[in-house]
Amino acid sequence: MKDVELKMLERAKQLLESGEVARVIGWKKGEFYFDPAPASFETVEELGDFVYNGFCGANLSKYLIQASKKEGKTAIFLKPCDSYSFNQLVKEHRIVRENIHVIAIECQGKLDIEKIKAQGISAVTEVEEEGESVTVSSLYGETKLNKAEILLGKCASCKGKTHQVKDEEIILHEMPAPINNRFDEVAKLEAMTEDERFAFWREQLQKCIRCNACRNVCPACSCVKCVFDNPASGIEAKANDDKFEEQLFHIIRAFHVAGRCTDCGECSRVCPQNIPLHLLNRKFIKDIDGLYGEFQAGETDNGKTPLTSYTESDVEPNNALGGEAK
Amino acid sequence: MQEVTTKKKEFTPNIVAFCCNWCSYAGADLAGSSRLSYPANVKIIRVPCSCRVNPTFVLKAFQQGADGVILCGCHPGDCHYVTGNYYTRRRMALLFNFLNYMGIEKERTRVEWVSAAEGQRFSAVMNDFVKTITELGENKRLTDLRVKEGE
Amino acid sequence: MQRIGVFICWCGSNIAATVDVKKVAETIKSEPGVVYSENYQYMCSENGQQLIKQAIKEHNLTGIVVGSCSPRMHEATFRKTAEAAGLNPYMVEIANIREHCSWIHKDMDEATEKAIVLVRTAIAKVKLNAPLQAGESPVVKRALVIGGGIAGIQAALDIADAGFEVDIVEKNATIGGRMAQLDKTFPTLDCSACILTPKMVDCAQHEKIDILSYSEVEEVKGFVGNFNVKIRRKARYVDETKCTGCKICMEKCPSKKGLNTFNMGLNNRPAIHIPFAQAIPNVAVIDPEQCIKLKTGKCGICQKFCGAGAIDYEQKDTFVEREYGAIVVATGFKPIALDNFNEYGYAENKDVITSLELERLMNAAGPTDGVLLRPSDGKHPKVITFIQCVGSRDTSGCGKPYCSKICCMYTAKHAMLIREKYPDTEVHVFYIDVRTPGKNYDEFYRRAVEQYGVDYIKGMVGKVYNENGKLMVQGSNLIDNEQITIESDLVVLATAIEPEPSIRKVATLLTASIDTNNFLTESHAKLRPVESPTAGVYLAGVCQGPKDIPETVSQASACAAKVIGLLAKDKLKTNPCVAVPDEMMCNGCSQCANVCAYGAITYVDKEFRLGGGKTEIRRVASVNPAVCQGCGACTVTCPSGTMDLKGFSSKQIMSEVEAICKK
Amino acid sequence: MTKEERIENIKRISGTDVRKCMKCGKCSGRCPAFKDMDIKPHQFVTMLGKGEIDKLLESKAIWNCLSCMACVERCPRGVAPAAVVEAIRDTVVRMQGKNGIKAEEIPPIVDELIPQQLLVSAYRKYNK
Amino acid sequence: MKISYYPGCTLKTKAKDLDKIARLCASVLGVEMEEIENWQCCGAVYPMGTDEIATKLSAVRALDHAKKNGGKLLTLCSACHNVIKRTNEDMKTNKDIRFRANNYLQLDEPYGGETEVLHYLEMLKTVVGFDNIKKAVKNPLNRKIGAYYGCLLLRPSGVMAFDNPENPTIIEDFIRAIGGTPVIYPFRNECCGAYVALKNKDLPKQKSCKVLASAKEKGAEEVITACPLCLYNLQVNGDGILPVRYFTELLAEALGV
Repeated sequence: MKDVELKMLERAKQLLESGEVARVIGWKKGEFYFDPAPASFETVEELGDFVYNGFCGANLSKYLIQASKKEGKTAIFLKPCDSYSFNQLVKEHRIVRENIHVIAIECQGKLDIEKIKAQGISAVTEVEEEGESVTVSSLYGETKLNKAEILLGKCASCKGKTHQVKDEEIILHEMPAPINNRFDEVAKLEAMTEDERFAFWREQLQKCIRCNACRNVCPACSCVKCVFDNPASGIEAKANDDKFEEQLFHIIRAFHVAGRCTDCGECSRVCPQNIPLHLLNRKFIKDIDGLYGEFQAGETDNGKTPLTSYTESDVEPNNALGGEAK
Repeated sequence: MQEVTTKKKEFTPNIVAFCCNWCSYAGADLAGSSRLSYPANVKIIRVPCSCRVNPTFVLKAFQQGADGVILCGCHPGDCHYVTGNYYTRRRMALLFNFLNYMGIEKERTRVEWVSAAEGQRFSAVMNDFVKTITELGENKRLTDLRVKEGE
Repeated sequence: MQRIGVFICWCGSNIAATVDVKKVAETIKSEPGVVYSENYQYMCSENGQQLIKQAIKEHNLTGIVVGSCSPRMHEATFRKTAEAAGLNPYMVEIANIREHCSWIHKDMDEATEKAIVLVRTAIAKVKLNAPLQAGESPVVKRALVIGGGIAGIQAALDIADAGFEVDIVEKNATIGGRMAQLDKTFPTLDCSACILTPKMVDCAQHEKIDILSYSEVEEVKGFVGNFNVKIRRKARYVDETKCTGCKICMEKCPSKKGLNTFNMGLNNRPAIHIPFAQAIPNVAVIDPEQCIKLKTGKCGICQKFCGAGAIDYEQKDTFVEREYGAIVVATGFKPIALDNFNEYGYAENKDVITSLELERLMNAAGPTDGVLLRPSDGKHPKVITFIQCVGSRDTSGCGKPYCSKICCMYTAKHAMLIREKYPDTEVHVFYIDVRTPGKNYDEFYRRAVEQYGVDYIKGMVGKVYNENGKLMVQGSNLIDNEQITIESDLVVLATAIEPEPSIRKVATLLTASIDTNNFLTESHAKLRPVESPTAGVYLAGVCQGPKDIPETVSQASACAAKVIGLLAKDKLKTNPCVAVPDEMMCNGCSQCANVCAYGAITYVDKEFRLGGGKTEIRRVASVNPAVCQGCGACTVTCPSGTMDLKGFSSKQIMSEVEAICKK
Repeated sequence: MTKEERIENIKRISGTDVRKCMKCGKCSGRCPAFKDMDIKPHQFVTMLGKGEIDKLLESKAIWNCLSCMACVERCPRGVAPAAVVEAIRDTVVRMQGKNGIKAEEIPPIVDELIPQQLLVSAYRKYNK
Repeated sequence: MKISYYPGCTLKTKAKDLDKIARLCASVLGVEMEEIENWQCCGAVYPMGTDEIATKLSAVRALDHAKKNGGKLLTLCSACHNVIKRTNEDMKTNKDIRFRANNYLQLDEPYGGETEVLHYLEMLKTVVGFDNIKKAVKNPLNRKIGAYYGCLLLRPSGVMAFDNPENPTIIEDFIRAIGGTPVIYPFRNECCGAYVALKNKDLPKQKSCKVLASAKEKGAEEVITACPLCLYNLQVNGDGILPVRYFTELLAEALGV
């Protein structure tokens, strides 16, 4: 991974120095090794803080909404899964494609610090990834962990190594194959009784503190102004007044991103309450696939979404239960 | 008829029906002029097209204490606005499936296509829906608890 | 503060017998915002309306609710009433306490209680109503007719006769269309040319009609009353203004081996040609694929001989842009290709022909000068077998699922004409059903059987093959439960018809909706059969569905009536209940435009002020109120709630929901 | 099995929707074995539709249908008359003692040239 | 190039020579036909009954074997081709049959119609190419030859997708490639009488005579076919109107094998 980081840094320098781009969007060092943050670098000096390691899970594409409107070109590093969001945003005219230089970068699956901590390791100082195993160095020594166990939730159902868009690439090693298990948890919930499902979501959603982290990170939630902040919508609400509104918020959010959500998994990654929000979006994705044919948002940067198209023989809503046309 | 022996007032559900102006609302009018009865707890809201019904309206109805929500529109292919109800069909199939995924009874939500000529059908659909919801009982899961306070 | 007036109608005993109207009016008095509440026997009567008007004035009402019959009945009435009293007509809401209440309930308490809820719901809505103004848009007093067949010709003549300018855009070199190819027409058997060509001439001579032949619609912008259309005038390599139609070029042209498409390819024509004798305009055209000069640069014979100096090998496509108030689509049809029906041996046997080819073989101006000679050897066929439903009513995927409607009649016509002209000819017709609804139609078909002795066989043909120079037609005779083989000299296939393929492009340009068979969709199958759902676009002829000449002409005249009605207006009132975006919130994501069936939504780049003196340019939706029909599909697609619908705003519907649900 | 159940069963085995038939007779117009069919292809479809299976189960046509698929190929409505014939034949041969050919009948009719394929296919068609 | 090959019953018994010739020709043309292990008879007729399952299993076994060995399955006999191709379509598109067949066979990985079924003629056309055959021909057959397609290669066309069901061209193209002149005649896609020949000689006689008479009328000197049963019917029940041969025999003759 270190070689990838060096190569990225080198390329970022070239691009800024030559004036080809006015800024580079990537990650910069955080307070700790495990909390790098998205950042925009405008000078070579600023690149001193540049970092790309196993904790750079953040999807950077949403930052382009602002960046692409600025003077000069913006270069951005996109992992395979981020490239879907990029396309989706181009499709929705939220970013100006011509102003962007996409550098497709290698990703071996990103790590979840919470899962590492859960293994009893704290004060992580460095992580060495080697195939299926990971060596975690901390102030208290080195531990070898099985990578599969400490992957971010979203990386445990990786969409695979194909970038949907790129202007150039920095890929030095073979990347992992797709893991086609993303509907397993949804199916598990579907198999429950209504009561069990209600109890499950009740328990999960009542943890919601309406911090809006999910909304802020979501590349599909890119509205200039959210419907929940729109007084004309009739559902304007600043905070949860009661238990219903927690549900209302998440139901509407999931519906609004249905057919547009690329399943990047950022919502669950950033949720401070660890609510498995991706399971809401994946239900829509699963039903769309089952009822209207497979669709992956962000596979292309044009065309209609399943909710803005139809066929004359679509399934009737009353017969659609289970998400498969009867 | 058997007397109801329980003291508790029998549960009469509160039903919101969204009807498109061109077909289903006219179908409801025809049910009326043909004197085809259905329970008084069905209240109709007129919308230009079933595609005007936002999921937020459905949720709002439940939040405010509705026990069942039904959408009625022109039959697919007959939409006054050509394609409106095709979008409704997809939206509501996904939304209702999703609500069920959240643990909401599937029977509480329904979409029916009723043409302006189908007064009979309108009445039958409403009778059936009220029956279903009555059997299902009160909506407790999607209600803003404050709405029903003081009952 | 809102001042709402409520008027509860008895509708005689229609409402009052089941709903305690006085109680309703009384109860409602205490609703917040209600300053006046009254009941009356017939609100829609002169006196009732007077009562409303007075109350509006006396109590300075800002909005009214009428509890009465369905709004589909009297909403318009009460809106006018309000307007007469100086209240904006859109500040009126109707509570339907008759069809939705008194008529379906028997219990007075129950019905009264429901009526109160319904009135409250209407009050909740009217409080959020905003005065709306129906917009106006000017009307360009000129019509465009796309397609110059009999449908287009009829529509154009009717519109022009009413005094409006009309342009006919025809993609071929002449107007006339399919009808010009026909020999005789059913059910009266008059000659097609005799009734069509005078109309073509009328078109050419009409001072209000401009024929743009050899032209195609390239681009359409605008909306009802204000279409802006770009038309491609294809290079015909002949100056239309100079050509006299003398045809000397046709004689001299050395490249004579082009298929004569007007004669369905049954004979040849020169590279430079006038499609047929009565063509309008009577101007030559050069087929660039066939012309030696245009392909190799060597020749130029026609130019040498043209006395008028009309030949111009350098001609290029040109474009004209014109404004129209209304558009009539009359693009017509073509017979389907028979690639999927090789069992009838069309490809292998010259003497298996389509009905349209037969028309040319029987036409006095056709390749055989009207003498029925079969294509293979030019001999008189003695046994002719017709096969109906070739490709029609076919759901297997090979053909068309619909009935082509005209084949039963024209096959009867062909059979009859052949028996009339050549009585020694044996004529057989395989049919599934004979469909002849229409005035004098069944009589016509029966004449073929009874008077002319045409042999109608109920059954379908399974195979046509050549054996010893004869066409063997093997099929079933269902009445006798037999399989029969008829030795024939000529086989005629009543080929299904389909919309002219260019319809797809035209439909896209006009955002006119089209069905799975490529027929244009009408606004309402019964009540608005000649209008496209796209306002200002009208449909005539087979582009909307299979039909024969009388029906086509009727529909074309109906279109013309609609167009005249539109063009007679100086301004169009638009429905004010249209979608409206809040630009401040719009993301410009295009989702709303994706679901708009009318193409009413476009996007513009707008500059917005950000804090600190900065500005930002954003792509935002813009709704054309003249085009928007107010369905609301966009409002739900919009994630941020930018799109709202006037008269049915989210807040209004939410408040109705609340009023109903509140216990 | 009641008659109704048997009718339903035959419809199910045939996998074809007999109601789609528009009675054009194209199948019978094409059938190469028409003369050897005591009940004609189109009649198989209409009779099954009407539930008249007794006659179908007794018909000789089920042994003479060539399964050449010409009727299936030609049908403008996507109906498969040959599949109806096969469903009837299947129903018959699945009944005890109703096989179309008995093992002992075969040796005398086999000649030098008969290919395996003929024996196998005839046996598959006629027997269960 | 190696292709998995399914010979079928007839070509392993009565018509061994045809199998041998086909393999020889293929190897001359650069294709190695690798007979799949333990193949079982396909049943010779496709069972149309929707509840048939056991009668489809041998085809599925062969298909599954081919899936693991190159993904293509070559057939030489039209009947095998018809049965295997239609069964393959079932496995691809019919959920019920797929489930029941897989449930029965318990393969390591369920079979879902992945294999491509290729008739020898298709192999000649797409893998070898008729132009290459033309180049390889040593003895061009200067004869007028009628192609007899029969039923099994063409119908039902939706599934077989072999050629235009009423106006096929592949065998004519083949005839041209080996130097012959194809004769088009209307009965080339009519049934020869098929399996009915076992019980009822009259029907196949009528049908076969009609086919050959039609070919003769249009000028054919000889008829070729790709189905052993058609070959039998035309030869035995065709009244000797014209000589009938298997298409690979002519290929061998032309290639000088």
